[in-house]
Amino acid sequence: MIYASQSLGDLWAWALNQFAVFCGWLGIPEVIRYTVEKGAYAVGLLVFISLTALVLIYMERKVSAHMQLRYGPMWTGGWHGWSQTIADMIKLLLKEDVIPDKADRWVHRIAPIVIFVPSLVGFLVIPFDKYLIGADLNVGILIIFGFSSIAVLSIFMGGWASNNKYTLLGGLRSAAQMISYELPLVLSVLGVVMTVGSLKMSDIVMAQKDVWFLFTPNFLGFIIYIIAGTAEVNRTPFDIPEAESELVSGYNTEYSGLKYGFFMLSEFTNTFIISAIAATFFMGGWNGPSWLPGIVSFLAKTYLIVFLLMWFRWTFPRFRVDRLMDFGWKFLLPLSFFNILMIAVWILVTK
Amino acid sequence: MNEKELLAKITEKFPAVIESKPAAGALPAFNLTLDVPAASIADVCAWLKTGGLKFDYLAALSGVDLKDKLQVVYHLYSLEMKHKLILKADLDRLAPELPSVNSVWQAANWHERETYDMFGIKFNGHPYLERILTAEGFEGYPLLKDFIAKPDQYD
Amino acid sequence: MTEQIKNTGFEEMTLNMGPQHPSTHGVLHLLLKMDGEVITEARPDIGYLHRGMEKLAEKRTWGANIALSDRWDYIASMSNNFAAVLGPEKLMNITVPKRAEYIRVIMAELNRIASHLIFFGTYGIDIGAFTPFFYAFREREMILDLYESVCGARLTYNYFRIGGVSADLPADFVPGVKSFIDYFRPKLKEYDTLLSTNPIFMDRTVGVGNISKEEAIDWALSGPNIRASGVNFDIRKDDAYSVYNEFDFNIPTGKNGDCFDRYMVRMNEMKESARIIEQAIEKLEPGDIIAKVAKVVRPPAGEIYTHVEAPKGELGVYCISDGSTLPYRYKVRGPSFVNLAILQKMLKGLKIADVVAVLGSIDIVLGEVDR
Amino acid sequence: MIKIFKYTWAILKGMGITFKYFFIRPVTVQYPKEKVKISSRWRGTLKQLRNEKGEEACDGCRICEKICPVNCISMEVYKDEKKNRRFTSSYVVNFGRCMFCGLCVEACPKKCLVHTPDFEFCAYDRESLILAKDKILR
Repeated sequence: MIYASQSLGDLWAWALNQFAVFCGWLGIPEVIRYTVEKGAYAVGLLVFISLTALVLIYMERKVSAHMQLRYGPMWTGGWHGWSQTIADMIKLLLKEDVIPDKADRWVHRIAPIVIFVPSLVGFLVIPFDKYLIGADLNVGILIIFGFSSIAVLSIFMGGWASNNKYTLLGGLRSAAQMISYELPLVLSVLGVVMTVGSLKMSDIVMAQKDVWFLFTPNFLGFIIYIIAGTAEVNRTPFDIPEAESELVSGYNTEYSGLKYGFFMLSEFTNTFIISAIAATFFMGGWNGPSWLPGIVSFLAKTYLIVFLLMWFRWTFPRFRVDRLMDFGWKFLLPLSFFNILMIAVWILVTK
Repeated sequence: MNEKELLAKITEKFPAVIESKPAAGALPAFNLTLDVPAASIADVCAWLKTGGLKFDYLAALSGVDLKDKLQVVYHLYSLEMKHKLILKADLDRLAPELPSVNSVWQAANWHERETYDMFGIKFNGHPYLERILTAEGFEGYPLLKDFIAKPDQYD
Repeated sequence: MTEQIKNTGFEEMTLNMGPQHPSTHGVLHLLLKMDGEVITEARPDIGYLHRGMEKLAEKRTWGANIALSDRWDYIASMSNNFAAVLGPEKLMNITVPKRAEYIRVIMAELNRIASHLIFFGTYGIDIGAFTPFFYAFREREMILDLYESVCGARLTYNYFRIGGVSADLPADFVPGVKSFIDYFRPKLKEYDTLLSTNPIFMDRTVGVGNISKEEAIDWALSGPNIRASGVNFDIRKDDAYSVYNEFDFNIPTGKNGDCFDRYMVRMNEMKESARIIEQAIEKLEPGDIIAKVAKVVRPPAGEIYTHVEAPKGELGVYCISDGSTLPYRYKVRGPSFVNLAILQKMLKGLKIADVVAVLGSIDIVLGEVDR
Repeated sequence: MIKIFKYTWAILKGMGITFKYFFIRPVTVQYPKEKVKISSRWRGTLKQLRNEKGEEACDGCRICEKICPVNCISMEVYKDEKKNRRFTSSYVVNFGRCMFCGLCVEACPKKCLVHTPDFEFCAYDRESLILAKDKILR
């Protein structure tokens, strides 16, 4: 039976179960059953991603506006301009797709796809709820980091192919930045992995049933993760690849229309992924009060981190590119090594 | 140091420099104003800066079209000794040129370019004497009194 | 493959920054030669906003030139008005009524605050912090409201007249200014928390774009730029015009002449301006606001160079009168024009991210650079 | 180490300020819906007044025309022998040129040229910014 208080994960598991029984009754082969199951999940995920991107863009506008004593969009769609993002998307769809005359056309075209696909893949292993995970892989977290490091390739492709000095500088900067911040990012998560002893997302969530890792010595890891994660998604204070006041718009200066939309969309989906991992690894994922459906508590935590990132963005100035590297290599990386050491000692002491 | 002493000191060193007389019917000058021969302006300025009077600040350098001649006016301060001085160099209207004071005060760099742009006065020894304000390919020198402004598409 | 690559293996990149660029503060074109992100040569290219103000001035009456002066440094029009009226007043030997003098000082100092607020906001944007911009504009808006209640315009005030000011203060102006000052002082502390003490901001500005004392004098910088280098040069004190000698105020100076010092000098100047305004309000007494001057003035033949301490620096006007209603020559010494010239020297060896930090800290207005 | 804590504290304080403003009512005005109060001295478009008898008060002294820095006022004047005063037969203001400096209003000896508080003044082409007397005399 289904109750309202039951979470979406239970619902999904129940539906899968019913479907399996149904398939077994009809004698449908396992392969087809599996494909339909995963296909349904993928479709649901796509809908969720596009909705999330819309919500995040709207949220960014409103958060920035209210921090800056403004209202933000107020007209489109009626109540507080709720449909502004949708209107913007329609605008981006209808806009002319400009390719610079001397651009490397093929690379220029493919760059937005290269950045968007990895950010979709990342969603597969995010545990939204109990049972509600696309693929509960043994190497869950590695998949995300592996794919998200492809994003740098795309940014570099976009910057190079546009044949514009500003985009080139933006691309080069982002290559340097994202590669150097990947290390602390992964190392900061390593503390949690050591504590749990597994890379599997569901294991990590289950390990936090009683106490979130945020309130253990992994706290330091959380801070490093947030800083490095901000750098990874190119948001202020680490937005030097875009660096509006220096490089006009950085790597996506020459993009327009839907391609630019893809860059923008992937920026926000990446933000969501980074926040979702933070929620999973440090804030207990879908663990929460028993009366709250798991997905709600997961999304609440994720959006809290998203808000934090936005809060950073609208408060801080931007680093300079060389100081950014200094900060990454000379401060954040040693700190994350220290973090690992500390966690190791903690594990030894407590176990 | 009052103006008389200042004048005495400068004329002692450079006899060719004389106190400037206002035109007939005009108000007397508000600050000490000197007429300097155009050819020796750079030497005078270099001495003014280094030779004890410490005129280290070039406030403004302006060109003036006096119809029969062109004039370059230098407004100088001394930040340390707090005195002011105005130098005037008269130039031939047809072939206006004089030595640049860019080596004395770096500030003269753009001032001289602007004066060149507006009056066509050539500053010999300027490192990069190009038009600065008007557009590329602009003809004529707009602040000359005989410059005729051609109406553009908006007039 | 160019010769350069053949010889050295590297190519110098030429980057055109501007005239349409988010942080060139208008239509400034910087021609940068770069080795990677490091600048090897910089050349500012100006004149995109050249409107021929000096030529126009020769065709306008002395009074109409005040309206024109609004357009030099269009975010600090009151100071421009001040510079524009001082010359003819001195030539005609007009004594401005006391009340008008104090009103002028209040206006000029309010304008200094307004101009520095714009600096604060745009500098934040240059460095990458967007939010301070809006806070700065909230305060500036209040000053503009005060201006609007006095002269009826929010940007091009055209308020000063030869011999005084155009209109008396409305009844609610003085309380308005007082409450603004009371409101403004705590906000300055907030700004300090947001930017001045922010480690990232300090990282970007401290030690960047140093100008030594000698350099600053040699390039004839003025205003906050020269004071940040440690030169105590302020026309309000050194060559006190109007009634500035009656007020008690300090001149903030810096030590190193880097971007942070230039920023801090401006922040401290706002405090001093607030002090001057308070004192001026105390001294404000009823009386005439304009001396008896003909509608169309004819200053006697003669010449004069007058200067005021505008928010950007020394704003000088060199006017020559031939006794007619029109000026014979009207040279404007824009502080931004002179301050900008040093940029070509400062930028060498800096990174491209520093370009905006340095350019922002010089605080130029292209309307005044090109005139 | 102390430096790190100091920096962190400064950063947190900065974040505190933006967070505080997150909950404070925005100060912006939703312009076309709500409008700010315009000062009574607002220098808007120009308007000619009539005198107490209902006829136009302007007597064509041309002072506003002369004082205008941008030459945006032009008029034609005739003398009405019956009333023994001058009238303007045409009075045209080119608001495309006008810079709203207010010198004409200040100079008007009859005080019959005044500013309106109108600030929403826009048009699709330059020609419609040139207003003749029928629009200005109100």
